[in-house]
Amino acid sequence: MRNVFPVLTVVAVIFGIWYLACVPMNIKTALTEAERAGATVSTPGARERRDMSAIGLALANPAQWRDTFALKKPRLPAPHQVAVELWQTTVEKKITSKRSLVFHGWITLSATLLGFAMGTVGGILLAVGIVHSRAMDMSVMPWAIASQTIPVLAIAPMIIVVFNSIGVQGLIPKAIISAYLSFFPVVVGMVKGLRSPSAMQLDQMRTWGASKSQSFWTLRLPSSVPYLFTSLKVGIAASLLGAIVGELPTGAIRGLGARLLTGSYYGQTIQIWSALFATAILAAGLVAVIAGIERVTLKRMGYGK
Amino acid sequence: MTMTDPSPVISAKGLDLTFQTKDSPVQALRDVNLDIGAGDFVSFIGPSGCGKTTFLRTIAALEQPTGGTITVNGMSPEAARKARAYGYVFQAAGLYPWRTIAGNISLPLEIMGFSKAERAERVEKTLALVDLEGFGGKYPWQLSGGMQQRASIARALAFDADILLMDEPFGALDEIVRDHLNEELLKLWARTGKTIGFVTHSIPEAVYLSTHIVVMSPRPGRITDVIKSPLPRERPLDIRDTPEFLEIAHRVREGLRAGHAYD
Amino acid sequence: MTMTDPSPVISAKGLDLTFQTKDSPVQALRDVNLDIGAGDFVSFIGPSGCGKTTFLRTIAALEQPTGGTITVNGMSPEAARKARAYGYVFQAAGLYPWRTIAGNISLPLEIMGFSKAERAERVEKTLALVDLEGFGGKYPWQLSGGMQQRASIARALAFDADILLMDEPFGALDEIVRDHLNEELLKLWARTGKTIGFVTHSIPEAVYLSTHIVVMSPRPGRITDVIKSPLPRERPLDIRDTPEFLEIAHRVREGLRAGHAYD
Amino acid sequence: ASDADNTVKLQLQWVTQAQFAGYYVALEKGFYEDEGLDVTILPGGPDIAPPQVLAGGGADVMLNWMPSALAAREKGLPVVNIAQPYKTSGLMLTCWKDTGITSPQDFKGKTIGVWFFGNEYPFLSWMSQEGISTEGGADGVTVLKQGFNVDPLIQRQADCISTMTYNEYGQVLDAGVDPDELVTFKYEDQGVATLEDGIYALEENLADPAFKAKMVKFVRGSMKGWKYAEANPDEAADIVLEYDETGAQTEEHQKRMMGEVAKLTAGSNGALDPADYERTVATLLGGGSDPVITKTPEGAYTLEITDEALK
Amino acid sequence: MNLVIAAVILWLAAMWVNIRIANGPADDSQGAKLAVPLIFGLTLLAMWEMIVRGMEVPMVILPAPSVIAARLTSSIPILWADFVQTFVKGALSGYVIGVIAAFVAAIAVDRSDFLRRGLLPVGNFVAALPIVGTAPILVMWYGFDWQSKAAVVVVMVFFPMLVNITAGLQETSAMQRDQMKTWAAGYWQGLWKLRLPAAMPFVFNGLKIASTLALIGAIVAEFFGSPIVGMGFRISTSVGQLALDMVWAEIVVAAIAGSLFYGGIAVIERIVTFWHPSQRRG
Ligand SMILES: Nc1ncnc2c1ncn2[C@@H]1O[C@H](COP(=O)(O)OP(=O)(O)OP(=O)(O)O)[C@@H](O)[C@H]1O
Ligand SMILES: Nc1ncnc2c1ncn2[C@@H]1O[C@H](COP(=O)(O)OP(=O)(O)OP(=O)(O)O)[C@@H](O)[C@H]1O
Ligand SMILES: Cc1ncc(C[n+]2csc(CCO)c2C)c(N)n1
Ligand SMILES: [Mg+2]
Ligand SMILES: [Mg+2]
Repeated sequence: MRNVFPVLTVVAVIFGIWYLACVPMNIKTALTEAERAGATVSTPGARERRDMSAIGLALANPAQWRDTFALKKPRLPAPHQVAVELWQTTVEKKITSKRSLVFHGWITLSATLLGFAMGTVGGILLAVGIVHSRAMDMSVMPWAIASQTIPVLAIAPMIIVVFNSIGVQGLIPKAIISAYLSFFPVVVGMVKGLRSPSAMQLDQMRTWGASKSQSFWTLRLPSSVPYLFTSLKVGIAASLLGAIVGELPTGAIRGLGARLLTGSYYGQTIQIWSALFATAILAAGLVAVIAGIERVTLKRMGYGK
Repeated sequence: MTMTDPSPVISAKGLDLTFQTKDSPVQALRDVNLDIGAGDFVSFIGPSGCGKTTFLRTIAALEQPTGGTITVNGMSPEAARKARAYGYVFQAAGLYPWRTIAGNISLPLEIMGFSKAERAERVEKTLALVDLEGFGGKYPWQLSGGMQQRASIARALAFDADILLMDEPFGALDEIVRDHLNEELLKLWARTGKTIGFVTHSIPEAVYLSTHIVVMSPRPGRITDVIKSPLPRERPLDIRDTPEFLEIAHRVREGLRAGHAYD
Repeated sequence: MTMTDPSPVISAKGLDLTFQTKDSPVQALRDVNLDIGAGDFVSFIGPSGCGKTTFLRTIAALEQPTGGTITVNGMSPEAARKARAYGYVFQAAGLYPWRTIAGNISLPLEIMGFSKAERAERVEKTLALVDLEGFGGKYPWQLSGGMQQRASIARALAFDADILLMDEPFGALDEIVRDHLNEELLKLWARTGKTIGFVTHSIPEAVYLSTHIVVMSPRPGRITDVIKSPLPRERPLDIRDTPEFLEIAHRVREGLRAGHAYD
Repeated sequence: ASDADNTVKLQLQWVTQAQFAGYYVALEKGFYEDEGLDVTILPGGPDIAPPQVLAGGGADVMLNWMPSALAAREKGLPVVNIAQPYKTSGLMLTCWKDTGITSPQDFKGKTIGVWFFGNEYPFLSWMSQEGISTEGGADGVTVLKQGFNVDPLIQRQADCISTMTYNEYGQVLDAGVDPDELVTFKYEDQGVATLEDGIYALEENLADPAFKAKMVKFVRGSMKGWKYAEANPDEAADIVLEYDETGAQTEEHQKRMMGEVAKLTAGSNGALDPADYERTVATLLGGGSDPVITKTPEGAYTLEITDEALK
Repeated sequence: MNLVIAAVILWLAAMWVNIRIANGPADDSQGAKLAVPLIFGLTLLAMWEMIVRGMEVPMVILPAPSVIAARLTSSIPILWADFVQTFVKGALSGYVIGVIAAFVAAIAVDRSDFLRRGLLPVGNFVAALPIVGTAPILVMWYGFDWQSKAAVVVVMVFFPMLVNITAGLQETSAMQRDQMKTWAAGYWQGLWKLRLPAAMPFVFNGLKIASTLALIGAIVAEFFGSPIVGMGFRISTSVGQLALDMVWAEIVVAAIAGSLFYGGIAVIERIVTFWHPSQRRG
């Protein structure tokens, strides 16, 4: 709560800079449009203006400043344009409408959640394997790192096609791409967490004659919970990105990814920006939910005291 | 040391232990011979790194000796552990923050497969033993350091092993609290008659608590002296100001000084 | 305490310090009056949380008193710090692992803008002072705990301040090493004639080292007793077995016990 | 496999828009149903290669540009053109007039946006025909891989960009540009036109008479849809809008697109004209240093389906 | 089918060998540490080859490793040009700019608690913007060449770095900072001599994360417009041409470059943070 005021201040400053930036960013388009509408501008001719300094043009044509905030397809939409679009596509549209961002957000969210669940379960299992088998630890880890250097966007279409060829379509392939991105942070965090009990704690288990599985359930697993949550927060954000990337090669039909893409296909910058913000808001929301669960769980488990 | 008891509870003969490290082998124990009788309170004292912890761990079957023999209750340490012959208390309390005090104490019991009813009964009993009645429902962080360490001792007592091994259990506590816990530990020992192996760095602590003080020399760890205490079993705190006490303390200090190369 | 010296090096009058915390204000020091003369070795002892550290920090201008006055060398603590009036040694050695021992000792000198040549010279000198010749090129983790603590003292000595403030500098070390460092510290004090403020939990340590022992009571921290030591300045280790020593130790223990509630 | 008998999955090569109106109209108007078919239309996108989907079994038929399909054939994926609803090419280069470009020779030293993803071949053969290098420099053109919109032209990052008559060109005009400010070069007019948006199926599937029969029905239904769309452009545009699940299309834009698309499909009854085919193959074989296809393809089209469908 | 069964048998055999090595006497040797992952990787490759051949997976869906290797060796000039364009010009320059910018921002944030509390939450929000959305915008702003790719990389790298550097600068204990005070050190002295060195483990953690992001960012940005050279350009174009062997050749280059980049930073980390307990042994 202490952060509200600083955050608002920073946001206000960003908005200020953003508005200021709109003028030079959009001035050339605005001038061209004004010219077409018959106005006279300081330097006539779009071609002549092409290599001129945008700031210089902006200073020379104060009359067109207002226009830079109201273009239909601006290079940089003004904050209020994005806000209005967000409002119209979330609140004012029925959520079942395909023009509603809530509708598209839900499509993406369902793939995200499924992928997140798959990635988390897979990551935890892999981590358990790595912690308990030295062979797995030595062989899997370097390749898990290498796997993260492969651009998903490049292999996403192949994943979709391969699944297509075995008859799996729709949610699952998207979720798999999303799982591919989220499993890694979970593996790394869980391996750390499962190894976090001190040598002393493990020895203590041995003095009680605990079996491997007893040590796992009563010591390793509870000790790993704080690490797990840290990973989950990274993982859920990665899942969301994965789901969006996964939407591109599925025919960009529905979802925030499709929105972004068709927006960019038709040069609808305002639509892109609002989909972008919707995504970030969704991500922030998901992270906040996990952080909330984290706080409650850790408190109940007695951490952080 | 030679005990009056004919069959010692713990008996080490010619014990050697060498750790294989990357650079070179580290000999932690060399030719250690020691018999501990039933009901003895044996303290181990010696400079840092001399092998006190290693010896205690060998008794508890947490390390494998590389030479010599060691028996606990006449069996191998491994077998003795399976027979739940000892409780082990580490320097830090090491309680699980996600379990209540009662939950912590019942943890080894769960692992050993005690029934629920029996667990509850034993937890109650040991809580009383360490003067923590009524704190079973609290979480570790709600207790002071001294109380936590008492809970940790209770955990090692809960399954009622005959032998209690304690590795610097009070090292992290301040002096006043430590004095108090020393008193409590003595009472507990008197009440239960357990055999106790106790590692410490503090000469007064060793002298105050023990029936026998084992002085060890730096690496490779050997036993340089075993001092049998002439103090009575019943010991008020201010026994520490008596000449007998100071005399033993002096002997221990001399024994320590003998083999000590300052850091 | 009243010193023979007419102008005390450190002088606190009616010192109050209250921390503002979220829940409620915590009064750490109340009405503390103390004069420390040049060349004194003053130990502070008292139960945990009584304000020893806070008082030392106030002298070093790391905390601001909320009432009363404190002067160091006749100036405000802030000004004294700027004038490099003191070296401060914390409980943990706190050496920077990425610097060699020599690099660590020269760090404050770099900060204070000493020339390279002078730094090298002083590092050599202080290394010798704490008996660490030849270890300048080693990294902290390559040294034992006791050697690290000595290096940390060297660091506080390097810029040759008149006052040395030490907050439980040997608290983490084992007793034998501690004894040894106590001896060394006394020698160093004798050689340099510095004024030393020293916080400890150990009664024998306080008695062995100090010219004056300040006993503090639990929160809100007040000074309950200032014991002037009758022991000579020259003190071999076994002075600790003399009746005078035990007598002072007893007085200190009584003073401490008075205000102490066990955990 | 009894219900597999009447299902057809069609892979488009771009997102839902009036470019594919015929298929959506056929679906909506029940023309496929009349043929006893259950058709699913899969929209495409910038990351989808329809031949790959076909190879993976994700679709039964696809739409594709002839060069891309022939290249796939050479890569060992035997796709066969079974119908060609688009008679005329809609591909052109759109340039700013004020750059002084009046003929292809003026491209030298200019920056040109080109679609890749298998659609670059016509451009490359054109340039090699003109003898202009595509490596940049004063005597060559600097080629950009154009993204999915007309920004590079509007922002003047490129002097010319690829446009379709029915789509991107309209977007340029929508951005407020007057047609007089532009110069366009239709590939059709330059003799490098390629056959766009043909219907393709896998050769091995066509060996199966049942599949072939299904294709006949599919082509018949599709052509009915196309002809209906040509006759009722506004209704067709509405139907397309109906099927666009992204909600990103505007009615105005789709209506104009439908109008333009109708001009391109007007000359076709669905049957591929072998003369058009030969011309395209010739263009592609002469593609300069790095031709799209290296040998004359065999069996890359069949008239059997359309012959049967149009009976 | 036989090949598929052979693949399974090979898998079991390789895992048996690995378990033997990993639990054998030489498990800590450099050789074992290299051999085990290598055997694992080679087995995966061999299985891939066998399964693709055994199940006759079409080339246009998944080429066999041998085909990819052949393409890789025969296309080195193209791959090299693409690598220079995407990695050296795009990813590396963006990485350097992003890291420097993050340092500057971290110090600003460090100097002002107000800024920290305001900027970090906003930063987390901005960091969640998906690259597939930001890339087209940045291509529109910065043009088709490597500059826009570098810009995408800057955006991707900046916030993870900022978060790590800020966390690292908080890493010193109150005692260490107090110590600086007792020596009357100023802000910059404290920063240079204490807090930056202490932050290095965190900084390198960030640098490692950012290294994998950088190359991916540069490649993905090329999907949204590029000159006709570059790894992303080649991948997207080759998919359209069904030249899947080329696609995989680029992916292999990306994975090798990414891993080497990561490994290189890990090596520098070992040198710079030699003092950190996690680096000391081994
Ligand atoms: N697992 C191990 N591997 C290698 N060397 C070890 C291991 N455990 C202990 N050592 C070494 O064996 C020697 C004895 O160690 P031990 O812990 O028993 O000493 P200690 O007397 O308990 O010391 P302290 O008083 O510091 O606790 C030391 O030199 C130590 O470094
Ligand atoms: N920054 C702070 N904010 C709030 N309370 C503090 C702060 N620093 C110390 N205190 C409180 O002031 C009191 C005195 O603390 P101080 O650290 O001086 O005790 P101490 O005598 O040094 O104890 P110890 O022997 O445990 O080191 C304690 O109750 C402590 O909780
Ligand atoms: C990645 C990619 N780039 C370009 C095309 C070419 N293309 C074929 S039809 C069409 C729609 C025109 O409005 C476009 C752009 C493609 N298919 N995929
Ligand atoms: Mg030990
Ligand atoms: Mg203190």
